[in-house]
Amino acid sequence: MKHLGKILILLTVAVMLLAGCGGGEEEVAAPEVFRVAVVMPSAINDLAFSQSMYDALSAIQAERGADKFEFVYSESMFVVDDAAAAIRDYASQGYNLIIAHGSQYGSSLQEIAPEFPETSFAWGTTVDTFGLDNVFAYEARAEEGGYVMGVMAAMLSESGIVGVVGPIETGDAKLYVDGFTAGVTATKGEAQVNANWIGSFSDVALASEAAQTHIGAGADILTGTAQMVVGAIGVAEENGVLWFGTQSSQTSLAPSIVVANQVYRWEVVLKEMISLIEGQTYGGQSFLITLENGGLEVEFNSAYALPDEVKTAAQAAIDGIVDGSIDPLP
Amino acid sequence: MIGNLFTEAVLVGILASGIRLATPYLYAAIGETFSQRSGVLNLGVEGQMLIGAFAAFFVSFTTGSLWLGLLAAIISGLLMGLAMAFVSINLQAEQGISGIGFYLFGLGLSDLLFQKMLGTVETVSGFRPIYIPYLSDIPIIGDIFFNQNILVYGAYLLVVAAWFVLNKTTIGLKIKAVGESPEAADSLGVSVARVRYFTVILGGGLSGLAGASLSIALLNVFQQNMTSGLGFIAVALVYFGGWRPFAVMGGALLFSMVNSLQLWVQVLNIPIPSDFAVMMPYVLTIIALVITVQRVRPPSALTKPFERGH
Amino acid sequence: MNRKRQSEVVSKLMDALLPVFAVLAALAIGAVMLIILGANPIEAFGALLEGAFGSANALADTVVKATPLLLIGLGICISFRGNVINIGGEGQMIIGALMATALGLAFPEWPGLLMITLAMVVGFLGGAVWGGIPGALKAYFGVNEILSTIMMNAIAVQLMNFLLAGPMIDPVQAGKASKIPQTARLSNAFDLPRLIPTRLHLGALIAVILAVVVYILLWRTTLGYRIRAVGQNQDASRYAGIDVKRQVVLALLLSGAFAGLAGAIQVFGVNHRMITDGSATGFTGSAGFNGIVAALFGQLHPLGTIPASFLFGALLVGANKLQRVVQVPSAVITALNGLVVIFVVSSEIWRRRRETKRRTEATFEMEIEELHPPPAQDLTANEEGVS
Amino acid sequence: MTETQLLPSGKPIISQLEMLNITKRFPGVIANYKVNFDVRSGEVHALLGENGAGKSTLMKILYGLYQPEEGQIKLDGKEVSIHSPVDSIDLGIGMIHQHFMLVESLTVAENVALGLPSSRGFLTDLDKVSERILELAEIYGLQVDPEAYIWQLAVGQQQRVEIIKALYRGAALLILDEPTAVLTPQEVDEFFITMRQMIDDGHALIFISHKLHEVIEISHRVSVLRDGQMIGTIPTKGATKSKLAEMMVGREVGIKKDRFETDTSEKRLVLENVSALSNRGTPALTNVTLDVRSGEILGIAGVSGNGQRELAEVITGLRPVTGGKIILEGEDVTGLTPKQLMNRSLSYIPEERMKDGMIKEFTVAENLILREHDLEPFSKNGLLNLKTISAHSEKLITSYNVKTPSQETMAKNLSGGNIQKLVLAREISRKPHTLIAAQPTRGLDIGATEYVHLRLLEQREEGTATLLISEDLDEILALSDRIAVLFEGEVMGVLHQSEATPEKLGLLMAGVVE
Repeated sequence: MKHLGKILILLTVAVMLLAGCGGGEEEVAAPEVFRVAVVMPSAINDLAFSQSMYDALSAIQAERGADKFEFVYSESMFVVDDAAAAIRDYASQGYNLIIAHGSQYGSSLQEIAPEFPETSFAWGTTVDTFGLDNVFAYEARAEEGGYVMGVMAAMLSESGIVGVVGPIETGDAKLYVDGFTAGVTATKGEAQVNANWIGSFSDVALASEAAQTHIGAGADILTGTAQMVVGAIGVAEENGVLWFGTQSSQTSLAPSIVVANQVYRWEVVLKEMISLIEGQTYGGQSFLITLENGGLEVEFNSAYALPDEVKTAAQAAIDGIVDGSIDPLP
Repeated sequence: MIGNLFTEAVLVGILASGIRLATPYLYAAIGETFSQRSGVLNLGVEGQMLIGAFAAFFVSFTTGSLWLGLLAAIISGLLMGLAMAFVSINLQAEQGISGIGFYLFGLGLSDLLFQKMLGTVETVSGFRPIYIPYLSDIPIIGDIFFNQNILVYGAYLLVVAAWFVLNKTTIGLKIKAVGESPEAADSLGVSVARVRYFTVILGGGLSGLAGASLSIALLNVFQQNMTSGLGFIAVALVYFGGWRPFAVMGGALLFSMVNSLQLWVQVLNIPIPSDFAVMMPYVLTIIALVITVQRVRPPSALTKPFERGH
Repeated sequence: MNRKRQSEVVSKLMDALLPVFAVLAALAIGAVMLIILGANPIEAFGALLEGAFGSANALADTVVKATPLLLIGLGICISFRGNVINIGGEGQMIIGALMATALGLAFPEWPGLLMITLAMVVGFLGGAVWGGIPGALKAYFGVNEILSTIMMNAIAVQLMNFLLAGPMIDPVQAGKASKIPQTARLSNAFDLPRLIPTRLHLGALIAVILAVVVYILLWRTTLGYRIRAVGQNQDASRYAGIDVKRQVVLALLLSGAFAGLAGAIQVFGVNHRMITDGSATGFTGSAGFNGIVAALFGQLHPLGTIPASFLFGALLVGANKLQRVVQVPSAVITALNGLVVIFVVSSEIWRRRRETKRRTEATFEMEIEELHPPPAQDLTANEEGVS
Repeated sequence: MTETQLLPSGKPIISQLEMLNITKRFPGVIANYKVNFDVRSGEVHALLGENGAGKSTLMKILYGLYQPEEGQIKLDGKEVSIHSPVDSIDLGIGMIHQHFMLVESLTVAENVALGLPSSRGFLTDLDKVSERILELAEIYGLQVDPEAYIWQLAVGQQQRVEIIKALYRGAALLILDEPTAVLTPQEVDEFFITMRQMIDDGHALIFISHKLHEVIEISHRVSVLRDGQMIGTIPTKGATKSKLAEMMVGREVGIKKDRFETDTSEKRLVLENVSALSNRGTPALTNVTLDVRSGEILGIAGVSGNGQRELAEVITGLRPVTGGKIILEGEDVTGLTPKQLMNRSLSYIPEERMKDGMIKEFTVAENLILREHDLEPFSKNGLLNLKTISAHSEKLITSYNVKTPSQETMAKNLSGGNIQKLVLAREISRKPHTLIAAQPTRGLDIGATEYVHLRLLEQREEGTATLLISEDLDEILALSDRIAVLFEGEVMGVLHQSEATPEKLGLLMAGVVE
């Protein structure tokens, strides 16, 4: 046993020495290429939070050209500690902008950013830049779209019962649900919004059963947030219950019952950040995507025959939120 | 407001969804029952389920045939089971750990295939609830029992079949003997390795089926890590049920009904923090174990590799 | 004699290197996967090595990753030696962290050293409670500990979600609509001291020292003696007057305590606050499970667990780097990780076989010496192998 | 006997089986070296040898459980290859293992049917199997209930199941590996009747034992193995116990130690109307009243399973009493824990040494402090004192002549005899006032048994009160000053050594009080 320990230690040292010789050749980025790295909590194809960022970066790349704009990503970084290592590593490789796409990464960023003053960091979704001049913050006013959806839901519901499936009651998800509830109650006072927080971002089966429960309780409209709701959408479709999506477009999953989606267009704020960085401003500001700046978009499903008066009411809600006459979080 | 729980609609809902939610647990746990009865602890169930779920979904999605999907799930599960069998029977690896390895492998591989072969979340039109003339029309009972899809019925038939195989067939006799006393079985010319290969591979196939029951019957989507710990609960249920198929079913039903109850608690706006509601099934499972004092002994040879003459 | 001695050394060396060969074999399959994905495996594994060992920062990350694995692995050494399977490391780590964090938040003015010491103690106790419950359930109610520890994990996660979104929430977040479920940052005075100017913190040193302590505990104290006795043979222990149930509780309790300590160290040394994404993994990084694997790689020996945790930590850290450099889906890493675990546990058989072979070969030599002299009056041939 | 002769089971007989030049090695031991052995239809061929002489290995080779490195097996003159039990069963060879090969959680019929093709294809045909079992039971006089679970059966009954299992498979040659070790004298007699009937019917039997009088009584030929080599094969007729013993051990044995008068004035251990339950909750002891005095050995005779185990456990605090009092050196100790009793100078040599007496994965030194690991001088303030422990074990290894490579050797690597010495050393070196010795020589060979007996008598002379529980009547008669007989948990009577005869005891053991 003692021998084993010694040998293992020797071996590790040997491996370390070898590694030490091999490493260290960092490529220096050509200055004209803008390089972005992003760290995300779930997979890039989650049809939700992470995908919205991936899609935004792809959109910018399509616009600027792959030779002018590069981006790399670390997905499924649900371990905060691993994310911190990734952020530091990207920073040391001289990326222009490093996006920490998840509120849980804040503490790590606060620690790492001061070590790389020439690198710009972005943190979402929040409005807090820690007072650092190389950190941008960005947030989605998810409640805005939520409110608009809520208005439509209230008008489309016959039973007056609306079900919400959420992961845990926090952040982006909470904002959306709060806005949604406000929209419903503002439109139809007696309508009831039942929320089900299933305590997980990944339990598709439980999300689906939560949707079943809502339907059993009389809901004829469902909405939900985060990547596990794909389970709930299937249930909605099977039962002919309407669905409202958020974060990314979920229409493709159930074209017959998805009414509309609130789609995040992070490219709106990313472009602003990029131009600031190119003008040597590395941070210190926070950004919002809103209905007003086009970062949030209510995308109607053309395959669903939305009654005109509902569409009109939705548009009115959008206009009201944009001009400030409606507060989506009363 | 607690009173709201005791309405007919809610009780029917809890029972019906409890029966439905128990489906994947049943397939996986019955498969695990077989392998544990023969002395092999397969902790890789979750990984096998994920692979099965993906295979079922992908094949159904591309060919349009749910039955082909089902077949694919079973075959992929069998293959995973074969690998597990080889590692734990021939290589005599520590089963608890190799199981975790298979879990991680299945988790990663299913996700990888999903990203490379599908790219995004898609849906299929899965198995629909079957209308059974008359039975489905019975009030309440019909809603609870006779408004489910074929894989749900299959799961409960499987429980009966498992009981039958374990208690009424020669292979069942061999399985039990090999799990209790491989030396005795070996001395009568029963091949311990062959029996264990059979159960572990069968367990793999059933785990694959459990995955399929999620991806093409209950949920009709595939998403990375969609089982989210379900396979581990299934293993726990085997212990809960004391390695007896009907008791395992009881455990699965209890767990899923409490899970469905907690969803109702939230939907009915009963003022309990959602976190505590989510905790309920786990707490109750422990309490159930404490009050139903366990007198059942695990199979004596569980997790012990067999080698003649040792 | 000398040659025999030499071949024995070579044979032992092979044993020690076996896990390394197994890892290489798993990586070879990983290479095939990478090629299929269109990545260059040499570049990829270069990145893995670099990510784990390539710089002071990388090495520090590896050690930081290895620290909770080692601590939990130490607890596993205790519980598995006591024949108790503790799968509850995740939950125990969370509870330990929650209790230590609560203490740190409640008394922000206390001197750093005092707080750090107390927080470690409280984390240790928190984990002990969370491990002791399934221990007592097993000892006194016969509840299978695999089952109860899995359930206790789920309960701990929900408790964390509740506390971080409610009673323990960061006052800044409490005022916001989105209410990120996190605590306030602990006072800077409570940060575990850094050992070198990287993320490497005192926790690593504590863990290594504790490995020695656990070694002493298991083989030099009556408590360790009893835990091992009960783990090997409950009947004989009972006959010898040892309170078997108490040792079962203690084994799980101590095992949980080390996981709890790992949680406290993770907060005070790395995160400095608690935050939840709803799952256990976000905080623990699956250390509760990986610690089991590390301990088994270390052959359930506290000192063997040190290099085993380090290598496992290196693999995890390096794999993340690999993902960043060659931009393959992170799923590859998970699958690879699984393969490594499978290959390493499977490789054990060759070590066992060589050991048997060594003993049998010794018997062949024996033939010449012992068969022909007049039959010994010795009553004691080796019964084990014969009857 | 002609070649076409059939057995009552309908299978052909085996006229002669030969094993030639068999050699087999294991890690650490040469189990068989160029061994020749043969057995014929209609005879009992006894295979004698001390533990570890290689008897079981030779038989496991014949049964296909081990493969020899050299040698051949011939059946009726033709060479056969036996790679697994499947082959040997096909050839008509059956084996009754020393440790029964039964699945406890299954019924008798299920155990018999295991591995056999069923008349109903993949469905079991347990009803038919049961019928056939009853038929065979009838023919060979082996009463069993096919529906009973193995764990419900007494040891003797389990053995019948083993025999039926072999007969059911058409065994013409039966290997009986120490079949009488677990039987009472009456059961042995019944068993011999069965054996005689089997040889009359044309079976060939191999009988492994180290009980010389049994070998002389039942066998036709005797072969003796020592240290893996065949010492010789002789006809039983004319062989004497001492001759056989000498062949086995390689020297003369059987020096009787003189018994000295001792002071038996003190009643050390007194049981008053003690009752207790078995593990299954049924009454195991009923109103047991006994006393053991200083300087005497009180033997407890009885058929296995009549409360002996429970008696020892009640006295040592391992099993709660449901009634009555236990008084140790004048103090009521009822309900004290094993630990507390041990600290009152009570020692215990448990019946199942491997299971209850020692820890296989612990070193010899660690096993030697199992009872006192937490007492000074072995530990202080929770820390083990390794130096003292090492010195202590060195001393015991020498004085009790334990054969072990070192005190750091795992106990599992020691022979059965040495493990018993280990337990004995641990329990006796404490200089106990009271000693409970349960089946102290079960499974030991002549030399080791002799050694244990000497040590027990030595204790007696030093004034220890010893309760000797044994199913071996010879042992009880040889050692005890007084003998109590247990039957169904009750004391049937206490006889003085001078008035005790095997016949008297046998009747009491069967529950007959004159």
